Amino acid sequence: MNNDSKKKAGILRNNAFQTIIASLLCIVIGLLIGYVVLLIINPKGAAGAITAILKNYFYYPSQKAMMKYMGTTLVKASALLMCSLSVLFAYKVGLFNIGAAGQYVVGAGASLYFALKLGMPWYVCMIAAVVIAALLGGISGALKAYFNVNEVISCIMLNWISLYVVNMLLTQVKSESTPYTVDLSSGNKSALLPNCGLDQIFSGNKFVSIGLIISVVMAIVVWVLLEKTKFGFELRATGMNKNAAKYCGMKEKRNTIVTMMIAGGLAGLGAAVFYLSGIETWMVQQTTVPGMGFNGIAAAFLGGLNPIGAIFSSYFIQHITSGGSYVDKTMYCAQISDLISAFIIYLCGFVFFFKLWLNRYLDKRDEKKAAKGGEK
Amino acid sequence: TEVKAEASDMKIAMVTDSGDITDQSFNQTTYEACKEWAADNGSDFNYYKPESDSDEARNASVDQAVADGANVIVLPGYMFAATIVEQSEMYPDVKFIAPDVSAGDICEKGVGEGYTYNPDDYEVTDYYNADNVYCCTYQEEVSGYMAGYAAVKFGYKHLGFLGGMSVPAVTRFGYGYIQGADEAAKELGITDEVELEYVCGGQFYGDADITAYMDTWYGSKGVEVVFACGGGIYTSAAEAAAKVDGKVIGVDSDQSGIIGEDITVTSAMKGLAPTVKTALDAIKDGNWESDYAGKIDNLGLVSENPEDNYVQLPMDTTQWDDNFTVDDYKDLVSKLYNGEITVSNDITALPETEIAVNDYGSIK
Amino acid sequence: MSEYAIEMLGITKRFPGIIANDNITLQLKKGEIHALLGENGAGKSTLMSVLFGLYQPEEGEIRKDGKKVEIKDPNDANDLGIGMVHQHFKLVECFSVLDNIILGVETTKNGFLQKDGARKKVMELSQKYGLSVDPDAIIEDTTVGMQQRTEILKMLYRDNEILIFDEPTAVLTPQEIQELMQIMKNLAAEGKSILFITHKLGEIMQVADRCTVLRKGKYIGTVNIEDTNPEKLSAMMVGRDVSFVVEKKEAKPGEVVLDIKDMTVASKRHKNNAVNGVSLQVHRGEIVCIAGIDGNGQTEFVYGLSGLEPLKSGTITMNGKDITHMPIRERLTSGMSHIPEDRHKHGLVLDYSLEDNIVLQRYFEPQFTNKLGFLKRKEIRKYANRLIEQYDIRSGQGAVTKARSMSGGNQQKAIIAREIDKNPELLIAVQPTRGLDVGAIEHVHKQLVQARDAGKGVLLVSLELDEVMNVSDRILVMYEGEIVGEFDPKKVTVEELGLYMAGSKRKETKSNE
Amino acid sequence: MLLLIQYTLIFASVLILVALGGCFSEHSGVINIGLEGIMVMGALGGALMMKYLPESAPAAVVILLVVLASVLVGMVFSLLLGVAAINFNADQTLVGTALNLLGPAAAVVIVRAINMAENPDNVSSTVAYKVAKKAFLVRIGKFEFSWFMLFALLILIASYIVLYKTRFGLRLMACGEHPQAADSVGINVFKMRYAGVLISGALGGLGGLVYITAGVSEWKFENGVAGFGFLALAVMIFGQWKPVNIGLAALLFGLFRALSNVYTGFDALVALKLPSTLYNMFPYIISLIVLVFVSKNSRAPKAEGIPYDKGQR
Ligand SMILES: Nc1ncnc2c1ncn2[C@@H]1O[C@H](COP(=O)(O)OP(=O)(O)OP(=O)(O)O)[C@@H](O)[C@H]1O
Ligand SMILES: Nc1ncnc2c1ncn2[C@@H]1O[C@H](COP(=O)(O)OP(=O)(O)OP(=O)(O)O)[C@@H](O)[C@H]1O
Ligand SMILES: [Mg+2]
Ligand SMILES: [Mg+2]
Repeated sequence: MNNDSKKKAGILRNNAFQTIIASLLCIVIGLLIGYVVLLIINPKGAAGAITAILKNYFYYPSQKAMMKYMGTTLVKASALLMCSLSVLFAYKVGLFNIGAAGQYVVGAGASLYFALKLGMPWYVCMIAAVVIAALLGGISGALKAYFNVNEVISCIMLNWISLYVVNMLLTQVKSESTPYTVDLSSGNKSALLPNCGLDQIFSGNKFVSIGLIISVVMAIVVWVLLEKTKFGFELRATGMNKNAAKYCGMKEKRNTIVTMMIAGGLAGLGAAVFYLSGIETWMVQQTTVPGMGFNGIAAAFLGGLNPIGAIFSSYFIQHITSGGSYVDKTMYCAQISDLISAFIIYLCGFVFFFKLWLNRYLDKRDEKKAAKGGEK
Repeated sequence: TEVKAEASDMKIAMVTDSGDITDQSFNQTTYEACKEWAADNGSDFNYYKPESDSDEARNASVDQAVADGANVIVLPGYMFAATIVEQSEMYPDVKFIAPDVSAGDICEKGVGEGYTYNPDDYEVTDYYNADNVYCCTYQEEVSGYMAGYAAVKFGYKHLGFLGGMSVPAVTRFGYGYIQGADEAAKELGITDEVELEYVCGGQFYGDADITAYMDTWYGSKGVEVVFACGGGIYTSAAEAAAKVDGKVIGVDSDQSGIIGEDITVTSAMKGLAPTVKTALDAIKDGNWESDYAGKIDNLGLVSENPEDNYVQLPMDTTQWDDNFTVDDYKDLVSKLYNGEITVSNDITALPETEIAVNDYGSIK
Repeated sequence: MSEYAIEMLGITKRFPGIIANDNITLQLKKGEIHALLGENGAGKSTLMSVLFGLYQPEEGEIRKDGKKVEIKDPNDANDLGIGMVHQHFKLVECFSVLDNIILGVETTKNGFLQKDGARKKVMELSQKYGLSVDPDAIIEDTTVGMQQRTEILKMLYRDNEILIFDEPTAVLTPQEIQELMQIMKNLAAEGKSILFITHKLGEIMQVADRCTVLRKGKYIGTVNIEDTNPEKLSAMMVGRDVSFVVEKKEAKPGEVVLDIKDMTVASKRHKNNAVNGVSLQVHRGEIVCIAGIDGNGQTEFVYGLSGLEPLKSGTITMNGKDITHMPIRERLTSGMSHIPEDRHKHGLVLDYSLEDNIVLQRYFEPQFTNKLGFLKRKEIRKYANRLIEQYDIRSGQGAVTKARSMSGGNQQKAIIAREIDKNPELLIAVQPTRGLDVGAIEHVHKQLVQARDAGKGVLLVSLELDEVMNVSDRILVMYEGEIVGEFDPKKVTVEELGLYMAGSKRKETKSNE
Repeated sequence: MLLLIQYTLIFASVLILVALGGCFSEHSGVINIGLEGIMVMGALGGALMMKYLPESAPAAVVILLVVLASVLVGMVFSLLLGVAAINFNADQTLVGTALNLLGPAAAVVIVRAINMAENPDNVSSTVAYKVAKKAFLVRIGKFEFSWFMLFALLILIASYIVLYKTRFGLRLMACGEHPQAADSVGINVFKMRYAGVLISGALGGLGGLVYITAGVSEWKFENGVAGFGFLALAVMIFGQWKPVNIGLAALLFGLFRALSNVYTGFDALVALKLPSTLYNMFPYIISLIVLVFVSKNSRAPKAEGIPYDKGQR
């Protein structure tokens, strides 16, 4: 029995376990708040709306439609996953990459430009997206390393600049009479990511492609890179203590730049797997930076800043975001699911405190137990 | 042969395109028309907002509407061409009403690679299920033409055009407006005096930036009247106009009520609401198959009587004066109807004009 | 009335997992200088923080003039006339001296600051006690000494009667220490009661009237200074006898391992060079010590030597190889070890585990990383455990303990283990015993001597004259970026060294010729 | 030219207010990246107040109540940051980002709920305030003076005085530089940080109000505040956390923003034929370049972003 409780305390003390618990708690509280908001607006439909959000594609009675839209959710989640990996990677190395949004934008710009203007096959477009987004990330990194420019601020500036530049660039490949870029399926089929039979699994959803596999593989690669390799060791050390890194001969400036480049490349890859799947085109008159990069911040934190955790959190955030479109719009507006995910992100800020509190509680409990044991 | 549908069996759904039903433009007009019709006839009505601005998301909304049991789906906006192409076959029992979708739009999506941008080269019905789709476009260029023509006739010499996003309908309005102003200037022999500023806001709402832009036009450049063509973007034009007694031209419906009667010279209207309602009537009355199915109408002038037309200026609120009277307007309409005057609907390039037209691209 | 200004009775203060103060009693007489002595982590700072209201004790009571008082925050302490000079200065660096002094007790009129009266009072105090400060100087531009004087003025400005000095001398030069001792004596003579924390027994012997000793959070005893001596005190504190004299054999200098010629390093703080044309040599099997008052270019000298800062001119040769422009990594792999001055800034990644910190210099070696770039975790653990055992590094959870949670002394031990176990040709040790207790210092000194005896060149940079005299085989005095004298520790007195360090004497050295 | 000045001043007013808000927050030690969200919520408060005020209300009352509403709502919203960052040691950048997502979403949900409750057919997220807004404007010839310009100037001066001449300012800055030091002299760091965050909420909220009333008489809350909160952050950093410099930086940024909209009034600029996108990018490019030059010696409050932990040694 004693052994049992020790084991329990062991799992409770496990950092990964605590993170999962904390994240789940954020989700539950976030949904509760959302539910309360729904209740206040219109008590009649609240239960229906919250279940619609949670159900997402389970909304459909037919298995076929369900699978199809599960595929769509997965495609979007894979792009989100890449953005969250981008944020997470930088964060682990002590940088806050709020520029994932802009890197995603230039990734989209590069992949569509290479696909439609230069007629390149998908892998070239993908590489172009990664490289160019990496360069953009590298700018923030270099500004930080050489000029001490706060990366958050330079990223914010670059987000806007990227948006304008990409809008300008993609105007060259937009279809004649609309502000949207030409469909890949008509503009350049070879730029579409190969499906590899995945579309068959998802009721012929043609957007499901190897992008899915690429993103999951990248999550694992990022995890291995950070935790298992000498390179990750060095990057993390640089992030935690730049001076110590320099002292022991690491190239701390280079590491800062490389980190931002990798982060940028990941976000760019996210844009590539999304736009090269053909699921969306680019609207060249956008006046706001797409939210994908910002949502990546959310997914990264909800996933406990762990690449594997990010797989699940990205999926979850996309799941409820997509679920939002099934809410009855005559009663509630679509922003309700934004509101819920914003709350969840907000609550992620308390994760650290939650863990601290849990550990203190466990300490106290153990102390009491020890005291009792001592008495006996 | 057609079965009359009971209105109560009709489950009407509407899907918005990139905007929302609050865009003070075609989404909103369609929404209001559907809602009103459904209320009057006791049908079910629901609207759907796609998760994102993409063909995939719009298709998803249609799937959702069908899953909810909708059998009449209204799809306002040229962006729905892809949806028509992909889903009209899939749901043969559902009737689609698609205002603003043209044959060209459908061909572009249907043909895909190698499309020549000339729908006449193709048989459009090859690309979608003609049995259950009604499409129509509007001659916005005619509406814009009339507004531009009237403005110059009213004596305004410095004109402005403020579009929303440069979508085809907006551009047609704008290019028609240019042609109308040019024509009137030619008639009056003042082509060297008339000048037209042309810009798009890049959004369907007004804000400080756009108001500043308009202030510059009205205040510094001396623009007298601006055609505010794009949902709520009129707010900025109206705001600026009010400061210097400038004038505004409304769009889509008679906007004098919301912009302000004194500053609204006229409105370039397009009859979106009646189209939707008559199409719904047809389904109810059993005329769908005969009159609507498979058609791609280009709605504009159908009569010499201005008020019968799908594109027109408001009779009551337009600020008619001696230089351009209601009768002059009627005359213009009949000339347009008869083909004495033709308005080009080509939107690939700015129309050739004798008056000076300054194109500033996009504000944002 | 009670004879005690302050009594802390049965104070117990717990932190998660540790009892920092366990039923401690401390009685401070009026007008006395009372020393508080204990190893690193014995709980001295904690006890003082309790007195100053920064922590609330779980048990025990505090009496002022015999009356029980509650001290919930520093305001209460201030109201009771208790002031504290903290171990780590609590000064706002971008504020002026005056602003720092008045912060918290500002005089205002309609909410606006009135600084004229304050300035007058500060100048008066400064004159009265010989605490010279420039009230308008910005703290970050001032010397450590002036910062300390500011801290003291902060207490006096508040008319405090009970003054706590937490390790005030750790950062001061010998001269400044003497000045401070004098100031403390003056204050005590005025009737103020002083609590004085230091690890330096000599200081206690010099100024204190009584001394209370703590060990591992427990109260050991209070003694009159007249009745005791350093040996007795340290035995009380550590629980065993400590030897103050470093036992070492005669040095047998071998070939030259480090040869510096004409090294110049620019300063970040002023226009002059921080290091100005320094030339020196270190041989195998000797400990060369660079002595000097803080701020005379020692830090920059080591930065230049280790590659943290570029040289303006000069050459460095190590083992016959020119390393002047060599990247840091290469210097470290070709036989240089460096125990940095600031262990938190440079020495450790505080959020890494102990084992990761132990391989911080070697993680890339084939021993710890395979060809594909993956870390060999097992090897790292094995290696770390060996060092932990060999160098007696104590921590909560062994190899996986986060460095941040370790005590300062053990952090230092980890660094020393890491640097010495690299088996370097040249060991640079900068203030390796800073802030350590006598037991820990003894340990570090032994390591240095062992390294020397193993035939390595050791370059020691120290501000502690005791350390300089005890450990080194050769002493170089640095003043304003230049070497102003070279001495044999057996043939020179502390007083003489002091004169050179203060710049009032200089002689041409061999290496300067 | 007059227009250029007018819009420069109004954009600068927005930036001054919001950047000063950020400045107070950061001087207390809390990074406030959520200014964008705070602006939206403050704007919402003001807009709703304008909507519900009777048309007959005298101008002074309108100004007072509307400003109060936006200030209060901004403060309440900023409490979300305060609680998380000050009491729960949350990552401030993360929480700020959450506020930026939360603000616009909440505003739309609220406005829609209100609109639909009033009229089920009104599904818009727009609040109109045509009449009340007039109270803020005074026409001086061709120049449209807004009381907000004066407010911004007064608040700028007040900020300077508060930060450098008062006890509150001295204590606030001590908390952002060295909270342990502040604590040790009896300053309540938590209270001061709350004060900083609340001031940023108040000024951010007011800035939001100024922005949405700057050009139009109704606001569609779906559109947020178009990145002005972020621009204000850049202004704050460019201004080195000092009120006077912030004022100047805001004028520069305001100038470029205004220029991008009124350049068509200058024939010389029109003749350049620069793509209009370039004008839009200007403020961002300029700030990036400027940051390169000023950041080397950048002196952000030392303790900003670091949760204050009493026990930390
Ligand atoms: N805030 C805290 N949280 C947790 N543990 C603490 C805290 N402050 C002190 N400790 C622990 O309490 C013990 C006593 O620490 P304290 O700083 O009082 O020692 P000290 O006698 O001043 O040592 P030194 O000579 O190194 O200054 C140490 O083990 C330390 O790790
Ligand atoms: N990073 C460092 N590198 C080198 N020496 C340091 C460092 N930090 C502190 N010291 C020195 O060590 C002494 C005490 O160090 P230690 O880490 O034990 O302090 P502490 O116990 O944490 O402080 P406190 O007693 O205030 O809690 C200080 O007086 C200082 O001179
Ligand atoms: Mg200690
Ligand atoms: Mg201590």
